[in-house]
Amino acid sequence: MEKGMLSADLEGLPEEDKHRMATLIDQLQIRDSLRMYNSLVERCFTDCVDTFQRKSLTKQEDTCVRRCAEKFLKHSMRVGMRFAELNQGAATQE
Amino acid sequence: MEKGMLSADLEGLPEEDKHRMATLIDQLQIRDSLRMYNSLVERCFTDCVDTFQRKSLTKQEDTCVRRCAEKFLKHSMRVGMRFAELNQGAATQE
Amino acid sequence: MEKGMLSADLEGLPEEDKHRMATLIDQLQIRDSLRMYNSLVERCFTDCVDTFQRKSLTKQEDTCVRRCAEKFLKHSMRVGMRFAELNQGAATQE
Amino acid sequence: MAAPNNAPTVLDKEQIFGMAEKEMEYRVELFNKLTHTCFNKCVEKKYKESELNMGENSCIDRCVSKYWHVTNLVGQLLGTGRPPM
Amino acid sequence: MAAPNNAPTVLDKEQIFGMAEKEMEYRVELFNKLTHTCFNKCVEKKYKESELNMGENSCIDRCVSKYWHVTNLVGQLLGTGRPPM
Amino acid sequence: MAAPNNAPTVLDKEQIFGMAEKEMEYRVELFNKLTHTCFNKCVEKKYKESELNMGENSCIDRCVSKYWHVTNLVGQLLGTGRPPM
Repeated sequence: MEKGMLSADLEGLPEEDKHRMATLIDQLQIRDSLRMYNSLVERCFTDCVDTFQRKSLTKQEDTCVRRCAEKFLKHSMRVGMRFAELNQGAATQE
Repeated sequence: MEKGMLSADLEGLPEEDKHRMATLIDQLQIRDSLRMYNSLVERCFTDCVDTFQRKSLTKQEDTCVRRCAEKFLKHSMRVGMRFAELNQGAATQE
Repeated sequence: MEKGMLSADLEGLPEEDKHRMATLIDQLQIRDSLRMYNSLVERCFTDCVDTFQRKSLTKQEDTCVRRCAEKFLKHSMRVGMRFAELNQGAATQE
Repeated sequence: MAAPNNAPTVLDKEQIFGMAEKEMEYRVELFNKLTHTCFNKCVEKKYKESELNMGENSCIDRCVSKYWHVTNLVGQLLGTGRPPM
Repeated sequence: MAAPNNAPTVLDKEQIFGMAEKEMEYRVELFNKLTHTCFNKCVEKKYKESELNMGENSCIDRCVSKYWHVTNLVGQLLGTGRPPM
Repeated sequence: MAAPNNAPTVLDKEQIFGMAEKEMEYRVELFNKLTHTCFNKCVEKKYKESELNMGENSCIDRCVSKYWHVTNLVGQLLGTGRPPM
């Protein structure tokens, strides 16, 4: 997670508070990755699974889910890179 | 809510902390049921209400909302049962 | 934010707690306005932007986003007024 | 660490604040869902202008009213016995 | 303010409670997404009756099972090594 | 319970941490919405392969850029005066 606009206010804080801030960031990242996981499952399930004749995935559905997940992760990484560049640019413009 | 993966870490905690954990679980359940309520209203409204000639529900819309809510609750209970079975199975497999 | 059903329980609380409650309300309003902002961007982007031949908005997309945002805000204010009236009515009926 | 005899009071207070927080979150979420749902039902998405026209305005008023009815109806069916809006 | 030598313990405890909270939130969200997704896939939205019929019931059972498989499959692909459901 | 003269300091600190938390949540949500929206706009959902092709890649780059413009535009219209991204 990149420098928030509040970071300036936090520079002067004692060690204990910096530690607490780090914990907060960690926990938000955990929450975020769990949410990402949930929404990835939901998306790939919704896009790939449409037959309910049996309890396990068909070969086709299995393949579709794997590609969907892989594609989404690659997409997500690319978006992350572009997003960081734009934030960088905005920060240096100020 | 079933045993989380962190429950092992909590066994050794003093009474006070167990109480706090119970409070946490209660509050998440309250939040969850309020969210479920909100999303049930949104779903049944979206599926059932489509005419805006008057301010109150038509007889048809009223019936549709009742069936929708009942059906969703039955569905939700069934999903809960299946979900619990799968968790059970996964827990005993380990 | 209007009087919640818990407000009665809070009347007797000392100053310190009232201050804490005010802080809580402030923070929920900040979170709410940031979420509103995010969902407004998502909605107007989804409704207005559909060509990806260049990196900046076309004149048409720019106009569409402005109207979308303005329209949504007016809509949101109107809903807020009606919502308040209904809550008012419900409160006096009790 | 708080002295043991203080602990319950502190926790009860936490519970009150926690409940108040959930209650407010619930109302905010209700308002947001209502707003988005009625926008979807009533407002023209071509955005030919930035004003709401008369038809959209009266649709919005009725939509909010009907959403309120549905909220109360579902509340009755769930048997919560609490004012849902 | 807690004495400095207590601070780490308090923070560690905060971390444990924080982790437990995230874990529970995750499970609740998983359950909610599963419920809504399988309702969309399996249940007829005309609401001609308030009962689930046999076809809907067996679709729901299979849908939950398949959702569980997808959850595990995606978990493997992400290499989290944790039981995702 | 903290001594009364400490209370404001503690609360102010709570406010700073609370604000920082909201700020980070906002950025995470922005990133997530952006990611999902651009996936919907740019990526073929048949999943015939697991690679992004050239067309998809350049669509994603432009989509992120346009989303950024819309975020700034809406920020201006709301008159927040804060860097929204």
